[in-house]
Amino acid sequence: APVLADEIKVGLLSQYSGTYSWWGQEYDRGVEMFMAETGGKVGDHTVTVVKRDEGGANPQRARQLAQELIVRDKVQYLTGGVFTPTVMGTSDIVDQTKTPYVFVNAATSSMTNKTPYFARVGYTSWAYAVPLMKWAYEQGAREAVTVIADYAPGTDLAQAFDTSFTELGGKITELIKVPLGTTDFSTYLQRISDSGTKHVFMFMPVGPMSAGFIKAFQDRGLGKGGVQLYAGAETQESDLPAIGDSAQGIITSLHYSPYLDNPENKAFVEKYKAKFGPDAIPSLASMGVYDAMQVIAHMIKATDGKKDGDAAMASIKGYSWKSPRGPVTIDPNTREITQNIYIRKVQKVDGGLLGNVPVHTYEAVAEPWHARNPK
Amino acid sequence: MPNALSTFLTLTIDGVSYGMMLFLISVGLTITLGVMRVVNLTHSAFAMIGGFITLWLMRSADMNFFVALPVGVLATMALSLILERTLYQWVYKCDPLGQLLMTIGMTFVITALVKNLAGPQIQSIALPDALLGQWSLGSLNISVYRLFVLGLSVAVAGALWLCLEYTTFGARLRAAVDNPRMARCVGINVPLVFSVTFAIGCGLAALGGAVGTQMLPLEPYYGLKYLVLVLIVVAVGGLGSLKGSLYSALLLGLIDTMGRYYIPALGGFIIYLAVLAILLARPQGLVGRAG
Amino acid sequence: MTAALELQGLSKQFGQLKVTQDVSLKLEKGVRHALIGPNGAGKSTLVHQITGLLQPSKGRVLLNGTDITGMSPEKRVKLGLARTFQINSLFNRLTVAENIGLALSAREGRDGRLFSSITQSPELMDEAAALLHSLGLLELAGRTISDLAYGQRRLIEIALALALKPSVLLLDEPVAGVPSTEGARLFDLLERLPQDVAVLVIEHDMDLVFRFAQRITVLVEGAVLVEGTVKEVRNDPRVRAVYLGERHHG
Amino acid sequence: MAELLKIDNLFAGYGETVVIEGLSLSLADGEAISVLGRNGVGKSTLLNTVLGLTTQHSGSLHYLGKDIGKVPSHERAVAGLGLVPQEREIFPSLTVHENLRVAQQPGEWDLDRIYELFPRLAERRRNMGNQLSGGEQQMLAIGRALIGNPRVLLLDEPFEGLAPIIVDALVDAFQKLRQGSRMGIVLVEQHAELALELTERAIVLDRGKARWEGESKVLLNDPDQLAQLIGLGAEDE
Amino acid sequence: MNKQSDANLVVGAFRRQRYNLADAALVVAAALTLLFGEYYLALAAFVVIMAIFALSLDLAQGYGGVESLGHAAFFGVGAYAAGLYSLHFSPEPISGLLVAAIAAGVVGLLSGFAVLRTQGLTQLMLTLAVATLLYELANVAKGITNGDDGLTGYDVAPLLGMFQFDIYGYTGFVYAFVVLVLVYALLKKLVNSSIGQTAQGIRENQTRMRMLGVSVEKRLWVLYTISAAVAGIAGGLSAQINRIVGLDSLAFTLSANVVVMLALGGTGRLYGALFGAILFVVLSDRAAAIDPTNWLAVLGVVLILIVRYAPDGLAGFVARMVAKRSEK
Ligand SMILES: Nc1ncnc2c1ncn2[C@@H]1O[C@H](COP(=O)(O)OP(=O)(O)OP(=O)(O)O)[C@@H](O)[C@H]1O
Ligand SMILES: Nc1ncnc2c1ncn2[C@@H]1O[C@H](COP(=O)(O)OP(=O)(O)OP(=O)(O)O)[C@@H](O)[C@H]1O
Ligand SMILES: [Mg+2]
Ligand SMILES: [Mg+2]
Repeated sequence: APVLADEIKVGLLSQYSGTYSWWGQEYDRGVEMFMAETGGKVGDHTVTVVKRDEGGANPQRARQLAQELIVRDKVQYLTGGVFTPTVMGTSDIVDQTKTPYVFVNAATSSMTNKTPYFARVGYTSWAYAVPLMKWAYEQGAREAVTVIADYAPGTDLAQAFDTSFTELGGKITELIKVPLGTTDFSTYLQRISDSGTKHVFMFMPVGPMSAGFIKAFQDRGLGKGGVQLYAGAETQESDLPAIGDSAQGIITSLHYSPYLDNPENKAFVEKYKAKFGPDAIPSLASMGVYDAMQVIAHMIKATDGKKDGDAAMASIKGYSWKSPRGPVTIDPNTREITQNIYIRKVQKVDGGLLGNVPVHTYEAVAEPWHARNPK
Repeated sequence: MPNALSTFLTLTIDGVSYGMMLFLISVGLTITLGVMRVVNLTHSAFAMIGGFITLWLMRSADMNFFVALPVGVLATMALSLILERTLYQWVYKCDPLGQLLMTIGMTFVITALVKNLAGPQIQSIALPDALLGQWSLGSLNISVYRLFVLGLSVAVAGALWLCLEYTTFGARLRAAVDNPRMARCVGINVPLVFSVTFAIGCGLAALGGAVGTQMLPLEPYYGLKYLVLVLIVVAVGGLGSLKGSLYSALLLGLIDTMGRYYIPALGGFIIYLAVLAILLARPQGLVGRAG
Repeated sequence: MTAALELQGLSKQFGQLKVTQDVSLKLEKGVRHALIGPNGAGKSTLVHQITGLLQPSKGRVLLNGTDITGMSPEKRVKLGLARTFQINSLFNRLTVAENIGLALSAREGRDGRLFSSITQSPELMDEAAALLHSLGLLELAGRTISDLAYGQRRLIEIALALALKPSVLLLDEPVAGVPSTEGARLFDLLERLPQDVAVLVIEHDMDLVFRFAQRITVLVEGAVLVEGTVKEVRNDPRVRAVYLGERHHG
Repeated sequence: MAELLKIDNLFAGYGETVVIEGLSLSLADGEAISVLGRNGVGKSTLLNTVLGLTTQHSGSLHYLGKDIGKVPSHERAVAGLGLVPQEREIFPSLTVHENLRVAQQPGEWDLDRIYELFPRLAERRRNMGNQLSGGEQQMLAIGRALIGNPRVLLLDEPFEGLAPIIVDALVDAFQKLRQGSRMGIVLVEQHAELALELTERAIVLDRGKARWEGESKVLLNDPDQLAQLIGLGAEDE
Repeated sequence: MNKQSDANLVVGAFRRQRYNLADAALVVAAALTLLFGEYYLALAAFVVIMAIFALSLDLAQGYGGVESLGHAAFFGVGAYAAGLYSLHFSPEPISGLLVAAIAAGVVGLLSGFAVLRTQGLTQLMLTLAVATLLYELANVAKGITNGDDGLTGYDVAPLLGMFQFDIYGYTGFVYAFVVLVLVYALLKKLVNSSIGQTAQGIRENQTRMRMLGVSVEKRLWVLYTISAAVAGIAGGLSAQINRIVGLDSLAFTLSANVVVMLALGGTGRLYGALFGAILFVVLSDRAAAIDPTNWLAVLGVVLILIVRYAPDGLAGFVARMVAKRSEK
């Protein structure tokens, strides 16, 4: 049957107001990168993006937004999503309306089990925790302390650190939970220094809290005293100026770094700077949404613009492409992304800036939690 | 157990310096809200503005921290004066609820402006070398920066106390607040007194904001985020009492620091439990003025 | 016969300052009693203690024989004690009628009713109208208090207390700020109160006091100096020296 | 001799409500005048208008020959207008001492003289404004006006709530005060006889207008007319 | 003088909340929404829920003079109660709503003990502390509330056994609207009754109320409890219609938003709460859709202007306009 060239709408759920509005900016930029590259066209279809503000970690609102996007604005796909709760909040709507949701940042592993219309192109806590533990162990860490922010993703990560480090033969001697919103970390650092450990695994929401912790960590002289700090996304480039030189030497693990040396990334960074200014540096968020749009484009092509959630989801199982983060594949069973995980170290790069420079690559890491918890 | 003791001492120092930091960012509000009775929820936004101006001076004009800080504070005061002469004239006319809403509205606008000007990411002011590093005292390690905050707060508290309690200006201010109509009748230039006081309050906010970026990094939502903390300090201290603010900042700083260490399970609860307990026992705050 | 109001050795201190010192006082039913004394003698403070706004440091307060010393102010009112304030204390943004309505529904115990209003009771509305009329305030029924002149507010202050139909009425300088003609009219009204209402009035206008009171207590520095009939007090040289001065002698 | 205060065809009130309707009045150097009238006729409004606390709709208000209709209140106070308001309006969060100090202007009245006039205030100098008895507040309000060393003293029922003996003392003090100084006084008082005794001239207000104006003595010696003038309003209604 | 007419004069001097044109306009608006706004029903249901929530605050703040920065405590407790009731006991919605009201009412009763003894800033901080403690509690009790992820997975049975809650939100909207009408009528009755008058008296002058023999605390307690229960109903509705309860239903943002709503609409008038909820929700929804990044600034400007030019809110503004009209 002849297919009409159509306007395909994609709903983008992000954070535009409130403390997390950095995500809004980055998601928008990712979308813009995609649009600039494709001219907003997938085949004959024009893609338009409808943006909505999740407004904090508010699952109720996210659900309502998803419903409105689907029912009123007639979007065929959803993407974005910043927090586990805001993505999870949409699950029954997504499920009922069979609308594929390719989310970017929410990191709780079990999420993709919730509905077959969820796919993840970001990363899970486990996906970076397992390689990070491996690296630490390989570098000689045997005992360590974990510091997490006391909320669901934090507890998740504590679990991931503990399980994988113990499996390797290491031991987490103490788990320190820091309430969300803490600004003075002296107490917790005191406990770290009392424990006498040389390795600290941290996880905190990226922003004031993580920056504050890292600064306080160095301010107290722990780094100089030979304590190694390990983290994930906390040292993202946009926050490094605020953290300052104290960030140097921190080891992190993540699926992306703007300093990756592959042609896709080089091109991506270059175009990004051309578009958003010489000081702008892409992040896991802009890159993530950019990739999510690739996946959605693939689905649009596969369904030729028709709204058919089942066919769209089927089409991306096993789909591989070359992303700025390296070669990636959507795992056909879990709808998680299989990708390289990079061990990175914060150091000075060109122009006196600080950056996360990759020092080691674990290739094609499949999401580890699903392997451990088969359905 | 020397270790337990040194931990306790370190915690005490941390608690005190954290408390002093709280004092520094909230003392301006003690003056605007406590003494002037203007529900000034823009307070922390002024702190943020002070921080950003200082940061900007250091980055683009290459100023030294110790030069940029006073310049930033003065610039914020000037800005606050402009606002006071214009928008705040509306605020003064409102009842407390109206003031609350109007100033929160201003905070919204400032937040959006700052976000467009400075971007959504967090930023902080790099400390000069003089404030980096540690002082070691036996097994105790004290960061120089924390000592600086402590010293600065003590100086500010002392200066303000002298000004409010021992000059006629303080009494005139209180008179103007008690009964502006009558104050005018005894020859007090009420608008002038208010302008000066307001600018001082905002200048103090700016000082706290600029000095405190190591603990409370700058970001557009700064003004909303730390508002509650600041309000708590003022309420627990007792409206309008400098001494009260000092005590309450110290007490809350200590309770928070100690509580988190010794009863980690209570974590984020502890400060609110403390607030609940203190305010139930002393509804007027630690040093509430009678009546 | 139990006294309407009895104070037994009331004492009260603010820090070092003894504002009330061992004051004992008895008001029989229906008596018209005046409390006079120099400024700052502790008269208002005494009334605050009787009504429960202040707790005495020592001593007891008995209302119609019941010990009310530790009771909450509102309970005392329920037992028949009403007062006016020296400085007006009204509901400034409500209308005159609404002010009176509050007093009436409190008296009738209707103030907590969830689904009925005092305006549904014709008797109470008649009563409110009559009360306002007797004070010459009926025309002002719909005005908000904040729009009234001082003297008019003074009268509302008294109307609120009268509306409670108390058995003991405490008036703290009721006619201060009311012109003498109207002050006299007000005192006439007080005289016409039911015979079993005991009235204790604080007032510095001696013409009114001497005309109205049956007994007078003079309070000085927190302690009772004399108590007696008008004549006794008026001619007491000590009272003249500390309070009356030369214009109000014999 | 220059007129201290000259009010001409004044209309004033609160917002849009007009209370003073076309009043004229003048006060000579060293003169005292009583303002009498029933409740709510606008006596306080008149005094408040002189200090600029109400809305002046039309007419003029001259002080020492200068039109002060648009001068802000605090400048009027500094220039020499002192008010003892009817409701005392003591600053509650200032001590007695501070209440006086904030109002102080250079001149013959200083703290010592005020404390001498009201020894009671000296005893209570550390009390907060809201920890005073009614009469003490009244004394403080008078003291606060005097320490501003005004050229024109506006008294709104200053004897209210004072013990008779204090009233006597105050009356004496006023008489003494007036002998040596050129201070002008406007006295609003409910006790007409007392007021008339203290002043040279009197004005009786009714509904914002002058109903009678003349020498105090005249009214003092004619109680019937006085009663008629300030009692009459009642029968009007 | 005529006694009857005197009494009438007095009765006429009592100001009451009557049903007025504004109320009729709202019913018409609801009907129109139902007929023509099929895509906006979810939003409309949210407006209605917030309207109920704002009404509850109006009762506490506008009438009782209790200032609160923690009213979300009751909303949240109601929401969790309704969600948990459906999850563990019965998916029947109406009984669920009752459970929500009772649970929130109980919390109101208990916290009233702490909150009502104070005033002003202290009171604000106490309400805030209570709400924050509940928030932290819900966060910690992940086993019961599912913490950050939100309580989901419960069913809501068809309303009255007949009307399924559909994805378009027809049932949800009508259900919420009927509840709103009932709550509104109840509150109107309440504020015109003696307790409403008493509350205003307390707001104006607590000391004098005591000296009239009114047990101030008790009366406020009743009012606060009712207010809490109504907020609980709003929360319960939200839980049933959205089928998810997040921690944010206890959060400071919600408490602050409802204060703003009420102020926009006007306090102490009841229908002000309705106006405010509509204005706030629609404005923020539209502004967020048009320019998600800067809508905060728009809201800020609107707030400033409303407070400046309509200090008693939209409702007050309308009332003044009507008054001016009728004068002419
Ligand atoms: N809270 C307080 N703290 C300290 N002293 C107080 C307080 N309240 C009142 N006083 C003092 O107690 C004394 C008695 O005051 P009170 O008001 O009872 O006097 P009073 O007899 O009613 O005088 P007046 O006739 O002037 O109204 C006064 O000297 C006053 O200064
Ligand atoms: N703030 C106000 N707003 C509106 N009207 C007012 C205000 N204050 C007073 N009025 C009205 O103005 C009129 C005059 O009041 P004013 O206080 O001047 O009277 P007064 O002669 O001083 O009476 P009193 O002897 O009772 O003190 C009164 O009718 C009163 O209702
Ligand atoms: Mg007294
Ligand atoms: Mg007057």
